[in-house]
Amino acid sequence: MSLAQHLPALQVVIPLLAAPLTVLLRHRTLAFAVALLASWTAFAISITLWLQVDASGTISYAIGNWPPPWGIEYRVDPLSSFMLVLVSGMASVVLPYCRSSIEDEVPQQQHYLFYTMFVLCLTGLLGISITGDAFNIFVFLEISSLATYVLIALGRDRRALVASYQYLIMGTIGATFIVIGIGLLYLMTGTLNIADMGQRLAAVQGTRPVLAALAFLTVGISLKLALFPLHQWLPNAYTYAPSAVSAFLAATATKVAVYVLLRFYFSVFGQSQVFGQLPMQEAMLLLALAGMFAASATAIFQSDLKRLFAYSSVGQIGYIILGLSFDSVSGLTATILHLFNHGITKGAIFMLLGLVALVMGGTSLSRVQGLGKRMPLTSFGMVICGLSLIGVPGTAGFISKWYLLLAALEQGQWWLVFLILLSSLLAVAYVWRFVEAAYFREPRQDVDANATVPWSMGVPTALLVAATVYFGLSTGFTVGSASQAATFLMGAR
Amino acid sequence: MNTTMTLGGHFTYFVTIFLMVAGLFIVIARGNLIKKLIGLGIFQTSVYLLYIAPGKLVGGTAPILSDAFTVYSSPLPHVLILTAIVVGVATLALGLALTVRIREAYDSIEEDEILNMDAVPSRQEQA
Amino acid sequence: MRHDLILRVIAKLLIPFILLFALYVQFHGDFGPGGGFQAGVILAAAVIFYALIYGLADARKVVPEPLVESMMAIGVLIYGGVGVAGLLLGGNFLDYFVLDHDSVHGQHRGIFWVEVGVATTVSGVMLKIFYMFAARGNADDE
Amino acid sequence: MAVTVWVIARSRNLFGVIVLGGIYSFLMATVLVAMDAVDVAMTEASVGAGISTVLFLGALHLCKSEEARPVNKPWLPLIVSVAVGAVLVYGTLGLPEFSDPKAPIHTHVVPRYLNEIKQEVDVPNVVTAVLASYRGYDTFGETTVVFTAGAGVIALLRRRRNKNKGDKA
Repeated sequence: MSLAQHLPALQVVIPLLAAPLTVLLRHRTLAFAVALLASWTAFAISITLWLQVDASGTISYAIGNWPPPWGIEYRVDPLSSFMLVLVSGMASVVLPYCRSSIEDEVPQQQHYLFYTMFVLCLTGLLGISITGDAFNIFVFLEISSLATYVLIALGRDRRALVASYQYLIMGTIGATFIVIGIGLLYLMTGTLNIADMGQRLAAVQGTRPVLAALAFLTVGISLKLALFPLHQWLPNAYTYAPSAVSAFLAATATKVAVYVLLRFYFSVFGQSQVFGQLPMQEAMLLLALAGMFAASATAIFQSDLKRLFAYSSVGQIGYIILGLSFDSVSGLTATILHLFNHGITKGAIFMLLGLVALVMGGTSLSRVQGLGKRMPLTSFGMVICGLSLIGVPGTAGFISKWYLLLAALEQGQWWLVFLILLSSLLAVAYVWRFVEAAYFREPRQDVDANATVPWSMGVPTALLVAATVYFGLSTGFTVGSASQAATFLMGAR
Repeated sequence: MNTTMTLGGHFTYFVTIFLMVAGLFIVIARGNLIKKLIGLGIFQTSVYLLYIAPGKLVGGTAPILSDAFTVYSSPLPHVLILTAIVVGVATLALGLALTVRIREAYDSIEEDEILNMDAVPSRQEQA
Repeated sequence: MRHDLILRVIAKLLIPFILLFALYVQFHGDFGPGGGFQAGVILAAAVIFYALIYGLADARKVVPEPLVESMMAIGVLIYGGVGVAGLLLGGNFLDYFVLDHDSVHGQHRGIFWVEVGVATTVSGVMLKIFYMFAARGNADDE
Repeated sequence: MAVTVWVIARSRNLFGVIVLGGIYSFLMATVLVAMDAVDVAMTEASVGAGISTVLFLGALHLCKSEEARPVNKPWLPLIVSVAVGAVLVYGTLGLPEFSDPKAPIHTHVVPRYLNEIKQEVDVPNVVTAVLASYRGYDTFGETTVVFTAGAGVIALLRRRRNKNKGDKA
């Protein structure tokens, strides 16, 4: 028996089994150790899987040894292995950071449960990325969502509760829509396996239930990924959640939802179905642009940094969807690239904000006045990540925007190029708000002068900021994987 | 496929859809947090019917094998819905727990009252 | 209410049957409707019934909270354990074929333990949730 | 069942609504039995009418039992939900008819379950077999969901020992 053969199952099962262990131990240090071990193992596994897929193509793993359409299949292809690396990597970086971060923000008694929820959330997200079964996606989606609701509600402010409740309602409606969509597809094809479904769907292409399923899945997933008009839950949720949670969610949760969308569009429906039958392309383009402008513009007028960057996330999701709407390999590459690059950038920003909150006692713009003097390194990190959000060369954000522009040029749509650049100006505006407060205002006097950043928080944050720069300079891994995944998806049908 | 379409053949779907619309309406329109959850429950329950109904075969029987029967209703939707029910009740429990916490923090379970309370920073108890 | 003799006697009489019924549902799941989840719910219902009649404090004595909390975790671990056992014996994850020499027996064994796991977790969680809500309620009244 | 839902939507007494919700669940369970889904019916009856109602009442006990005034303008939600319904009607009209044995869900994956279960698993209740074995991983996920909810409720409702939590009305 070779262990390597079972990596797909272990990828999800190790964090999953870590969760009950943390509950049994009921001790926060031990729980932390277990969670850390599990997420680092998961990260190692995901890298191994990525290498395997890179070397020898898609891996299929039949759980319970039942052949695919009858049992549940795990399927690791270029796209999902890329997602696995992103999700487990982010978890591995954020988790060490959690320990000191939640010390301040979550009641002590709850700490071991915090780790339980964290690994469960990780499990869910990994499970979604790896599974080859439509209904299984729903089950793991719910694991991660339920864990997310709790994580958000653990925030210090009482508004965290309301934010969590709203997210619960929206999220459940979204999930139910997804179930309806899957149900309609199942009724038409008689199967739940994604690959099998895609093949059998060809026979009934364009029929009404299939179109309705497409609509339901799109709306349901859009709720989850906070596409522009359905984003209302996101700013509150990110603002009031504990900082470590905001960082992890911003970097992964919406990104995995995008993954689900891609999975259904390209592996189940096939692009001709999605873009041929309905005016999906135009609709997505419109929503993406609306999101880019409306959300970024709203971000400029926020007075709290966490909220500001939460709105910026909604705007950035616009870019991601924009790439999708081009319906071309280069557009899709840009989508997947931005998924990754924006994930690490936003993760870094929320981790930095966590440091700010710890030292300055809050993240409102008036609180961070003079941050440049008080916390020079942190402010510097913020500026770097801000540049990445804008898309300045030398940062990760530039790479994905560059590919997005290339994709737009390929379509010959000059006005889009103009719009993308214009919306980047909005990003300049909201990042400037931070810079102005941090560097051009006098420091406040009422800040605790002794508060320092513990190294367990500083190091992971620095690592992620460095990654933002690294992936802006060395693009082999990201662009390579993204274009491979994009080609794979476009060629799948 | 459209030629075989009859009203009777789709009756179960229409019932399902009515329940679904009603449930969704309650969720979106009502401001009371508990009422919203009840609506959510109805919305989810209607989906069960969407899955289960097509699995039924007239003249068939429950999918428990025995020598006396040869036609069975489809078992797979049943399995899926069992899972969905469990997920539904899990969500419900969490939602109610949140409601209780919200009520403790705000002394209200009306959505608009809560939102008002946060809009006015000087907290006015008992509007 | 809590000291009503008739209720107490009826409860005493009924609860063993409820428990028995839970076990029946659990182990008869292979042949009739039922299984781990339903059994877990019934099991929890029996204890909740007990708590309603005899009061929360008594129920806590019979089924203490730490036990309930561990049950939640242990159930998942049992389920996962079956899966890992499949792995260790040379099959895939959750592979029941390898659990016994005879693959059909292996299936039986796998299903049995998996159902036990489900029932443990479900009854643990349901009870725990009930305890949590009830505990909040009592404090609120005082 | 439809009538029950209608009343639930109209009524503002939460206690009544919850009881009606229980009734609704029982009706649903009955329908499910008629559809041959005995396992599902049993679960729905125990969960929907049993556990959910207990939970609702428990939560209600902690909250007010009267819903405030009706919402000012329910038109937007109404339009949204009716639109959703319309899409569904559009979609379901193309579905196979009720009880059509040639529908894909009866011809594709399921026959293997029904025909070969004797050799492969040998458990008469096909639902149990599929649940625990063929799709055992879903059930594993389901158990985890329940576990998540349980741990989540503990995380949310465990009584704090903090003193400053006394600002209740």
